[in-house]
Amino acid sequence: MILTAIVLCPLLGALVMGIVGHRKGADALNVLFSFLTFGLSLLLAFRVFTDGPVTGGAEQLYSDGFSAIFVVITGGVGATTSLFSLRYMAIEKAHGHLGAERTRLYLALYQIFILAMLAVLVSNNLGILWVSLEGATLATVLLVAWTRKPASVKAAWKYFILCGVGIALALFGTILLYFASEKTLGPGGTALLWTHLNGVKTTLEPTVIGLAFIFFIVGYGTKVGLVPLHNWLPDAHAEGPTPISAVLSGLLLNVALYAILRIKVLADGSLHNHLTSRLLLGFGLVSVLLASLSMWKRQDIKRLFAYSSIEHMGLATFAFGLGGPVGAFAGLLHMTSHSLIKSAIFFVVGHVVQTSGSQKIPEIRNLGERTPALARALTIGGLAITGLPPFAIFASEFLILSTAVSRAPWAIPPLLLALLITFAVLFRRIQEMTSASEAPAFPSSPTPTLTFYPVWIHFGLALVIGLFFPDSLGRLFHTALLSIGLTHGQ
Amino acid sequence: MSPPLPAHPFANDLVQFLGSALLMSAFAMLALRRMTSLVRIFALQGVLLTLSTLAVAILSAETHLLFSAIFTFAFKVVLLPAILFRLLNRLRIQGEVEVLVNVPSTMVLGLAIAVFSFTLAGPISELASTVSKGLIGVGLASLLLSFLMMISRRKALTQVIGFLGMENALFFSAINATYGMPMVVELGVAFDVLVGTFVFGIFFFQIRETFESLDLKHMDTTSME
Amino acid sequence: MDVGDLSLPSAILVEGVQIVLALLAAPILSGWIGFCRSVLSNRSPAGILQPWRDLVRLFRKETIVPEGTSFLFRVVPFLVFAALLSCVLFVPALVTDPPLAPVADAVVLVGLFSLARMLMAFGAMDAGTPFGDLGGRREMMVGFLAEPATLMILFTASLWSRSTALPAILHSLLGASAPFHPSLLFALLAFILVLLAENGRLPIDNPSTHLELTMIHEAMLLEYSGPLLAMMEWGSQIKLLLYLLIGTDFFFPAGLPASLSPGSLGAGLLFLSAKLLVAGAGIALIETLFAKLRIFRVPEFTALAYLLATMGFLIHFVLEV
Amino acid sequence: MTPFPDSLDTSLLVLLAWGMTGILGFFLLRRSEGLLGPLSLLLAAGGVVLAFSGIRGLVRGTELQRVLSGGLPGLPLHVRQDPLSSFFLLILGGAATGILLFSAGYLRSLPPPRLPAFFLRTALFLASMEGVFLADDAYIFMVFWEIMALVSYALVVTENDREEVRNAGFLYLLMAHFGSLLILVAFFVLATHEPSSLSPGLSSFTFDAMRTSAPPAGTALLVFVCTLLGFGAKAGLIPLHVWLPEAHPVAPSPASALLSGVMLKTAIYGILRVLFGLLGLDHLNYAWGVPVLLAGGLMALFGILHALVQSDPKKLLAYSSIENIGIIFLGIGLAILYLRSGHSMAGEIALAASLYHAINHAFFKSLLFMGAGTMIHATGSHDLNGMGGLLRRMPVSGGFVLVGVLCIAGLPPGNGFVSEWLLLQAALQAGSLSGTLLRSAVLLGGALLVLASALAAMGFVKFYGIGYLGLPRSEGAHNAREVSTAEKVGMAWMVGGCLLLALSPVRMLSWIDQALRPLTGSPLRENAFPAGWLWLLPLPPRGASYSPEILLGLLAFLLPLAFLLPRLFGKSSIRQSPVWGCGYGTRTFRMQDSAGSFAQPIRHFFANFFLMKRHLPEPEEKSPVFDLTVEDPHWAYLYRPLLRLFQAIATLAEKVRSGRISVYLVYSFGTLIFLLTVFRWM
Repeated sequence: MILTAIVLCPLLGALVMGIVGHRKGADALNVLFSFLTFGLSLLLAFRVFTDGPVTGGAEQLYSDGFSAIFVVITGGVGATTSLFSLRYMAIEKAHGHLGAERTRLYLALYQIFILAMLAVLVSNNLGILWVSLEGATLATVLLVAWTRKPASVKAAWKYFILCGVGIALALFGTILLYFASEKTLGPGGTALLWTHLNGVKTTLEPTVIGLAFIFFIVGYGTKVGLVPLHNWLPDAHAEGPTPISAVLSGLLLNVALYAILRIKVLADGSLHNHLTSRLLLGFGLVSVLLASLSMWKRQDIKRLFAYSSIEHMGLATFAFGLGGPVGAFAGLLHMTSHSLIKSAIFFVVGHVVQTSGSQKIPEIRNLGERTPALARALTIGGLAITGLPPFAIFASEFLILSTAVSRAPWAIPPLLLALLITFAVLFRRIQEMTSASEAPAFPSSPTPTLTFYPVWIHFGLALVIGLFFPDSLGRLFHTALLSIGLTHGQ
Repeated sequence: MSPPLPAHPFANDLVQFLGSALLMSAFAMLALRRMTSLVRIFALQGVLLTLSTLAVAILSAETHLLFSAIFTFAFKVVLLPAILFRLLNRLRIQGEVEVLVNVPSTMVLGLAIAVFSFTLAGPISELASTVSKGLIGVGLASLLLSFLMMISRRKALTQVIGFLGMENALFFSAINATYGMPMVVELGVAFDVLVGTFVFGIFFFQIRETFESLDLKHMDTTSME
Repeated sequence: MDVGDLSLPSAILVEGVQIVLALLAAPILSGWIGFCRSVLSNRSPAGILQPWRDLVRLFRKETIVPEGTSFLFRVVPFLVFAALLSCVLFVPALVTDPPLAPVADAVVLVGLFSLARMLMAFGAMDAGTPFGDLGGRREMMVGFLAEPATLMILFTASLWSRSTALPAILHSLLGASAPFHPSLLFALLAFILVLLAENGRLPIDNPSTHLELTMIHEAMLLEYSGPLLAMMEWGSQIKLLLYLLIGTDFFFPAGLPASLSPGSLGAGLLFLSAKLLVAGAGIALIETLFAKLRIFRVPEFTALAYLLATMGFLIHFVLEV
Repeated sequence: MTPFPDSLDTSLLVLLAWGMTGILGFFLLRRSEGLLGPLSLLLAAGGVVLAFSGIRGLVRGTELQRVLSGGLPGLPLHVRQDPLSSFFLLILGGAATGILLFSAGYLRSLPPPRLPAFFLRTALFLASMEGVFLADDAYIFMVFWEIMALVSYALVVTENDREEVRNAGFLYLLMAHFGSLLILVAFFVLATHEPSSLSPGLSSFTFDAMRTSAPPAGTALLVFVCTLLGFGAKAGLIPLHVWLPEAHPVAPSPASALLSGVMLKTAIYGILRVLFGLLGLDHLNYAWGVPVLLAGGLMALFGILHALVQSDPKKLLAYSSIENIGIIFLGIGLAILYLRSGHSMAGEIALAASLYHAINHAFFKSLLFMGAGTMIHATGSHDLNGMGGLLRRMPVSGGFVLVGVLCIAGLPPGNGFVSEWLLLQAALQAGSLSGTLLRSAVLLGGALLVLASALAAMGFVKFYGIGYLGLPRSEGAHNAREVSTAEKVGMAWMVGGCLLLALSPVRMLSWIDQALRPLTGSPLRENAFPAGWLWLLPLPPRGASYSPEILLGLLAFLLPLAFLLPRLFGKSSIRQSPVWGCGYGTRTFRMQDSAGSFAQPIRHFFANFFLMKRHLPEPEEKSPVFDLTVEDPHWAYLYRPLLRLFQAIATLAEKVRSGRISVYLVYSFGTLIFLLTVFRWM
């Protein structure tokens, strides 16, 4: 049924890519598969929101409103990214950077990556969730190292080791959880199923759960990119191929945070104290602050936006730490809008880098004259990501701050400061890159129009969310949060 | 709930012994410097795991543990060490691993960590309904020790071994805390570890061909700005 | 609040008389000051009517306009003259409340003065000569402190009536129980300083020389000639008269007739001329006693006036309320 | 139902029309620039309509509300046009019309490729400002507020190929962002109780909800401070003003006119709206008036002093905007002080005066910026020292500018004088206050106001005297030409506005009273104008009175008299002749005062307001040159140190990224151990 299908589709895609990935037109096939997955995810979401949560695969697969939203995001951004990488790869080929074999590897891994993330989202079994997240890591490690440049190999290695260790810690957390749950649910299959755990969460042993949650947040937090566990993130974003940076920022971080939130619900049920909320608040705030400070000295455009991803993940974490209906809503909204906008930005950045032949900001100049479309898109993206209206991130930040004022007033000054610094740095850099200046003149290459559809689609959605937030979508989010009980905060 | 166990002091002692042996091996990893011996220790850990799995399986009459015991043996005693040795030969890595922190202080640190994890796991072990009290502490301790080893060594391969050591510790605590995870999970975990190892392998050759050495100090110089 | 409590014809009569008298008396007053000065400095005086003679002569001369000037240069003298002359209508001179007084209060008066000053500066700068600019600059420099000082003085005087309408101030001062207010003393000192500064008198400026380095007012008029110059001169004489009128109103209000009976009017006129003569003599005395200040000291001089006025202001609240 | 839409609908229609026209024009102008004229006319028509809708709202004193779809779930778009909004809509519409007419002619000089974008930005800018005036909930207010900031930034950096333009724009946007963050906080604090659930939810962010909120004193103070600083950043409140003299001059002149003339008023609107409208008068403390009052006074003084030493006409005007905003702040401070200590009349007058000054400033400052634009076009120089003698060459526009100069200098019978007069009348009521300290504060404020306006007179003598009078100081100035008809019309519109404001103060005040009554509740109208439309008598019965109409009439009667007087003494001929050069050869323009030397007395007297770097020529220098740079001290003493501080912190943050995997592992390890310890033992 639908859940199995949604997992099988990318799996099939991966197999096909593995077989014919080196042929001509395989990338088109890749796009096809990705959009198929997207369609399925929409179908799933429709099912979930019309007649409640869906379970399948002998209870191993499960999807409620909360996961459905992420499934849709993953499917959608995955699809648009495949569209983008179509063009991106073509240019790379034109520059003679890669051969057919590498393309096959890329396409197959891409599908596997999508598969792993979807598996994380729809798996009911926390063990399987762990396995899939690890799988996603492995897939992306190879994708980051994909260009074989020394820098990218280093980045991938760093990514691999840090996230591997983190994931291992998360596994220990899972063991502890199992250890606590099998007393009530008995040994065997059901004791790791989220649905069952959620039923008995109040009876779980608090000390064990608390311990487990710490291991979880340190483990999965590494993948979310929470400071100080974030150090793999900038390199991995900067050195991998740009489509991968887009999905890393746009999807993987979300998925990891999703996992933490699932656990948080259980932990809150058993702990009856503010431990989880406080951890999230702390990690979130530290991440926002350090990320904004680190952006100041960045000279590499992709690293710059990688740090902005850290900042926004921190904000979302902070929002869920605040809790309460508005806080959680804001967090969810923030994750959604971030993955929309940030992935679009990376699309643009990819072409900026390709047309400028460098990732170094000082070497990227005159975009306004060379490629006006890119310059416009980059500027809009910068404004959107720094939380200026009428884009979605403004809405979410509006809500986050408003909740913080009543719930964590002490956090307001540092937050505002961080937001201001981020705005200043990002906007300044973009201004330098776009506006005309006496810089080494590059050949003004024609900007690929096809790739702009994804960009404008994303920005358009962000705009709609920011200006005319559809009430239906609002209710969707609300039911999603209710469905896993994130709405009642501390 | 697990079935009530017949009082079986010998069995308990056995499990306890195996646990402490595992802890010893973790310490040994911290102390040792030769690559090959590290791999051997790793294989030894595999053996210990297999034994303890068997013991627990017999004690708790959990049949699936038998499978996982066999599996563990095949995987952690035969397959992985084989791969590692092969890598060692192929990449011609031998001799000393220079450490970032000198061994004695590492040992002291490790001791502190062991104590820490015991105290931490104390209240939890009380809840354990399984044969072996306090083995969670052992598991946690060896987990953190392997972590410490990853930190304190410089060669890429040592980090890998540390990583696998962590896996072992996790597996161990899973077995002893809860008679093992559900089968699917264990299979999945094992699969991941396997893939991970292959990825390591791929990496070594990439690193090799890009840096002519597996020394991490090349990897450290990040090409930021 | 139409034209006071007088009937329209008599109102027009009063204002008409006031204007005509002002037009006639202004040159005579400065003539009187010159007379006193020369007497005090043992020179043979030129006679009180001398300014009138000058004016008439100037009016007969032909007008010479510097090349390259705009129409503004020619219009300015008349604008200035009109602005200053209009003030005459608002200042109580013959009666305590002249019919048109409600049109403009003390603030408006000061505003009109500075309007005149600004226009004068424009005229001077339009000539495009170094002296014109120099004069305009210095005039504005004197102005930017003298004007606030003037306002402060008016405020101090207006503190009893809580109103800057001149008649109101006058009544409140006339009706004031205490004959003597310390705040008013400060105000008086300040007023004297301002009066000297605003009307280009020693020790700020010397109306009777064209010494390049020190002149202010004369520098602005340097390029004017004939009738234009005459209008300027006449205007500034009227300004001096106005200042003295305001001074007498505030500090020596006694003897201003409230009614319009010919007798009281005549008495008022006598009183007024007596006061003006004394004041003029006083100015002459000061001018003979003091030496010209260096131009850079001028702001300090005006600042002193400003401070005195503000002091009077505060003192009123400390001591008198 | 009225036959045609009520004022709110009209305004919304205008908003829509402006946006549409902008987008339309963006595409049409790409085809042909010839369409600029009609398109600008279209926008200007919108301005007229808007002004009328504002007047309607003021005359009827109506409060209209709508809830449009959109916004956040549970927080649809609320819009509202109450008299206060109407008043500011009147400002916007009135000023915008003239500026648009002007730009129809002026923009022809813009390089054609830039024209469409500029037109679009202008239209959006107008629309967003109108949105700010109409917004009735925090979210949509902030949305319009930020859009306004963005679009105005885009206007500022129109010529973005120049470094200083980019920097100015960036500085501006940064300051704006800082301000809006503070405003956000103010709103959040006002929306005290957190919405319980989403579906009705968030409703506490509507202004209606905020009006009812009753925060405790401490919270009220927080709101007060955030509001003042937040909107102050936009209004150029010292020390947040540094962007203003950088950003306003570099924009094309119509944009500068909009920025200075209209956009600054949005900040004033915001302050009034939040402090008096949302927070409510009852939650203000009279003592808070004092800092506002003094800040306003100092702003006025500081602004005009720095205006005096500028030699770029547009910079001069920008600094003078700081002065005028300072005057407005002064009025607001006085109002808070009086209203909260029970002198409603005086307070009302002070507030009315500052609103009056707001609309006055909108008109004459826009006029002057247009003038500066024409000067720069005619001479091709951005420096007063490259101008001069323009009145002779462009008499019409020069005449218009002269009117503006007399008005902004606060001289009777101009419109600037009316507002300052009212403000002084309010300040004079200090006697009715209790406590010497308060009185002295108020009087000090009054004194500063007078000083500032006297200095303003000097500043604009410099502006006009050096720019328009005397001999041309450059080739460009020598060949200057009169401006196009469209530009004349635009400037004439502004002059007309100034005259109307100057000559019908009573009518204007009654409207302002309409606008203020909902905020202060104290009726000015009943007893303010007992003497009818001719007499401005704010404080009856024996209070001071002023009648600009009669005054102008008298002047108009005396001027011909003055012309006739010389005829009494016989007629005289007029002859042109060269000036006597004191025996030297011909006089050159270099003999005139330069812009710098004219301000020398000021620099000398107020030396400690400036940061001056003098370079005096050495005796043996080959080509001796004296040069002097005057800088705003806030840079050296506030902003640069702040920047250095942040850079230091950032460098500190860099230390985290050692780039060594082992170190990163230590981070993770440490975090884990730390958390476990905390969990176990706390």
